[in-house]
Amino acid sequence: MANSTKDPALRAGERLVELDVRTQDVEINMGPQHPATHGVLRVLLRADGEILTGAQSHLGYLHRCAEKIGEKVDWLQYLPYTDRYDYLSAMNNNLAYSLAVEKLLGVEAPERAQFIRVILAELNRIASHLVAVGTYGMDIGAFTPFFYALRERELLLDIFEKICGARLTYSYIRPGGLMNDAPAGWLEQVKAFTELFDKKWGEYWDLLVDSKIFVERTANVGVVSEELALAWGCSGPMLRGSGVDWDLRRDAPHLVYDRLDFEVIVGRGYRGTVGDCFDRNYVRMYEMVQSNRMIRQCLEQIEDGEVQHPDVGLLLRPAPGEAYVGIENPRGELGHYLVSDGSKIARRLRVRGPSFCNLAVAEHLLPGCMLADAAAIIGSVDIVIGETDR
Amino acid sequence: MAETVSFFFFAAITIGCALLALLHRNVVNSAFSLLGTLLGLAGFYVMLGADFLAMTQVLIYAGGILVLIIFGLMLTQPDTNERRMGRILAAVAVVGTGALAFWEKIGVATWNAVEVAELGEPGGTVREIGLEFLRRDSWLLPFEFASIVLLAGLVGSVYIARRRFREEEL
Amino acid sequence: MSAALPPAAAAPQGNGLTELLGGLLPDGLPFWALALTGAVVSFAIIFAFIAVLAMFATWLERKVAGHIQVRYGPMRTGAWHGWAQALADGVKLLIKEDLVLTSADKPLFKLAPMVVLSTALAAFVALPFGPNAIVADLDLGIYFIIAISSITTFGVIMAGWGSNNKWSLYGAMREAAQVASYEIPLGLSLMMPVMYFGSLSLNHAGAMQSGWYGMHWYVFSDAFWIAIPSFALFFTAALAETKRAPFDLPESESELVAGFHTEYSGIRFAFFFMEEYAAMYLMSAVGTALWFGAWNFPGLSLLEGTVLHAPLAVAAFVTKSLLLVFVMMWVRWTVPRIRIDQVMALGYKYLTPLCLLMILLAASWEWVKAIAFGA
Amino acid sequence: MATLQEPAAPASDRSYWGNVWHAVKSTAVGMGITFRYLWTKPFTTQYPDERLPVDGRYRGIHYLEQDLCIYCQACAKACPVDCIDMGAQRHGKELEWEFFSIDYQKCMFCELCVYPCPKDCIHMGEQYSLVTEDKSDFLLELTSWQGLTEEQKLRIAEAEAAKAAKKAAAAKAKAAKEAAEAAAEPAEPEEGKE
Repeated sequence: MANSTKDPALRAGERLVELDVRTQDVEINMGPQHPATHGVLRVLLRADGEILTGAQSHLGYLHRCAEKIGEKVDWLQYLPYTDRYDYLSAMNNNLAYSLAVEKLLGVEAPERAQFIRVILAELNRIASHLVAVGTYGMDIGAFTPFFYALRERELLLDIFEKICGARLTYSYIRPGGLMNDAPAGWLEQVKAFTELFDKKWGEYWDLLVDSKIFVERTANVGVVSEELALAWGCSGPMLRGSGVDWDLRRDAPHLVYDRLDFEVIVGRGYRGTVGDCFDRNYVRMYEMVQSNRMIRQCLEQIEDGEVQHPDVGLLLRPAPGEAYVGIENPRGELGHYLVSDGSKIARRLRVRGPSFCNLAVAEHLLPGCMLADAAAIIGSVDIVIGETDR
Repeated sequence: MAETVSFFFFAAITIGCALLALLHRNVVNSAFSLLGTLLGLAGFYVMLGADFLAMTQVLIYAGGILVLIIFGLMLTQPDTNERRMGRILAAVAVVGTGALAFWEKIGVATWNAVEVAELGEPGGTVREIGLEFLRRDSWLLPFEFASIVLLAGLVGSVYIARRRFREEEL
Repeated sequence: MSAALPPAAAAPQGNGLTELLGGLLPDGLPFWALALTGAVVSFAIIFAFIAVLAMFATWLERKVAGHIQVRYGPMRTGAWHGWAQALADGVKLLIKEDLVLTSADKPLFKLAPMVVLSTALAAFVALPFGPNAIVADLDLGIYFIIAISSITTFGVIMAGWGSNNKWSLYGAMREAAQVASYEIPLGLSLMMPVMYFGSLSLNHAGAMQSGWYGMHWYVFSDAFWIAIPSFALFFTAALAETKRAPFDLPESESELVAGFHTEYSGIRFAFFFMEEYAAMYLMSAVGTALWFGAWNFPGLSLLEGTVLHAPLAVAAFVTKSLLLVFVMMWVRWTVPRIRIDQVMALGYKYLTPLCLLMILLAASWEWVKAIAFGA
Repeated sequence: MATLQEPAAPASDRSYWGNVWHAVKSTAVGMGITFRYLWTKPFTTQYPDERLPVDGRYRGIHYLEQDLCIYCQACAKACPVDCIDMGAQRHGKELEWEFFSIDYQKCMFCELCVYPCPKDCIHMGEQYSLVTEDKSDFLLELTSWQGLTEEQKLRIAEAEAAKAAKKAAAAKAKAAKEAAEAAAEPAEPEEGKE
């Protein structure tokens, strides 16, 4: 049947597609209401039978003018809006924005706050990757791993609820530190989770990732080569899955990441080619393990102390200037570019979202694949429409 | 009595669906109505005691070949103009053949229907077919081998004849 | 029991039902009237059985899915574990508005659910529920079931084409490709028990497995090393034939929205639903009849001749079949979905050659037995 | 099998029998996992019947300590979505409440309204399920009373009486003073504070 094959005679990036019969192409709207597009993404597909010959993604169904709102509200008032662009990793979004504002203010959060920030960011990364892996299973057709992943995520949400009172939109990490200190018993709860998670992790691997059908569906599908990933500005697991060793936690140290011992997981073609859907998922799976390791180290190193910088209050007036800070969101580099004119409102606020950039390459991957692979490829990019549309 | 009713029932299905297949404007609907014809024929086979043949008819023709026909038809652009000429021709052909056959029947002999009972009791036809395979002087097994060789030839020729496209051509 | 050529299967004879009816109805009635009454009554029984089965299976599926996924499933309708959920759903589907799209191919759209359900019902004719509880004891029971269930494909294709929806059409195309391919391994995988029993009649197969106090099942027989892999092959092919996960490509919800029945609602959708569960039960019942001793159960033969024997035999058969239905559900909630080209590859490159290999092994085993023990 | 350590070498056995073996084995392992969970107690709770306790920091629907509130509007100004609206009449120190409403169609439960409060009188509560059939029901009124309480009326009356008495006394004193001054020395511009 038809599938992309690797032929050494072909030029780089070129694929040979074998077709038995050539028939008229059909145009199909995948979305905006479609189970595999994770929200309201619309992909206009052109297909020759089961084989896709073209793809075009249409964004904007969830556009909420987040950046424009940022130029209308106070610096702190914008914080809840950051929760909403990548709602699966709101802690990371808070962190990215707070770090950018802190850079503008020229302050640094106290050490205890930094440790708690790292713990929260990594817990949130696990939560986000759990959803990514689980929904990816659902895209492939396996429902059960999703529920197992959500079960562990629920424990994480309990942890978040305990520290900040919300389960999805935290607004907890704020410029200058944290909303308030961790309550009593919270660190023990985190520790208990890290121990539990190491045991449960194997289940996702055995049930989903190691399953023969999963391997067949993902290995050698949607291969993003190193050049392609760099050329399209991919980041996060999408970039690392293609074999590029790049992680802002290690390469642009912030917070206390330089004091932690962790590995950057890079795709290496465990079941197929480097950069295929399996590798992206592989990177996410092992990143969860590494995050767990980081949290455990943080729990050992954390000490008592203040959690809020004394000079940073509720109403912020950064000195005129501009700042860009990008951090490693679960989906890639989430950057905020802020321009201040010295007032209590941002002059310009710009967000560099990872899903938005990662999604662009999917359009390039789809032609030549099969219809079922469209779900697999879009799922492996792990987009959150809230963030692509913002 | 029961045989007569069944006969006319199956005859109605077979002929009605065949006419529908010929005259229907939509190609896909024609193909679907062919299903009725095939099933009606299977009914006749059952009445004649050839249950194995009937089921093979259902399995191979209805379940296999007709599915492939429909599969092919669904993927092609229907040309409604093409059907007009065919309909007229088909109608002429059907009516003509029917009238001819009827006239022939009336003219040559009186109705001389074959009684079902004369055909013998329907029995285990599979058993006979199986034994036929094993008989030394039977040509059934070589015949089946020949069909396998032909099938291999068909598959091979399709494999050789198919086109390959570069991605840019898609 | 030897599997050498059995005596020619007897000509179709009356079953328990026709005998019963013959006793009830006045003498001197023409045969066709008796046959017609028998047909109507057996149709009613089968239809009621499928309706109840579909309801129970829906409930079971949701409970199995729920508990596998560490949740409860339906709990609110009905007092005990949401037992009335399927009933409520059924009533809802019955009274729901019957939507037919303006742009649909109306005759096909309306015909499709009927074709699908009627073929599923027709296949039950050759299914032995008990020693004498079979509507028509056909010589070619297994062949008949495979032939009839291949017609189901037509209903699905009609639905997909008639809906005038591109996703539905994809579902229909996949169904056509998939089912037409998997009839081959399905038929071949049934050859192993057929060679062992020497008959294509399911009733005969059931009767042959009654030895050893009801434990002489094919999987426990001398050919168990053929029986177990061949059952795995049969079960895989049956999953594909009934379009259950991981072969649920015609209706794969994460790719094709709902596949061929995207546009259906109300009672027409219920027909598709019933067909799915009827087909699942049918395949499970064939598996039970050929591999797991049909209605035989240890100790059941002691009751032979009593009133209890027939109901218990039917109960044993239905229970065993439902266990296989449960396994189908269990598989569905475990594995991901295969891609269409892999479905084809699995069918043609794996299942078919492996089935042929198993047939060769089974044939040689029968031959070895014939030489060793004499036939 | 799963290991927390990254596997040493890529696994790529894609031979015919390797595929068969991997398919059979991985499906069996997966079915083992699901079968085990089939018999474990479900993780979920039957929500409307049993509810999980919420934590002390839970950010649910607000509650207002109306006695403490001084109608300073700080929370309304801090709200990023302008969902807080309030109105009151001041009678000296006493407040005659007209309304203090939060529009929960807009509220995003960010808790930013809680921090600027000088009296620490607005909090986020533990109630979370706001289910209604009418959109206007999302406009919740946080005041437990509107207008004035009897107590407040009494206090206001007392305060006003005191004020009036004071004023009268002052006027009396002033008049006396003026009279005295007029008697002593005429026409000096009067100054003074009440």
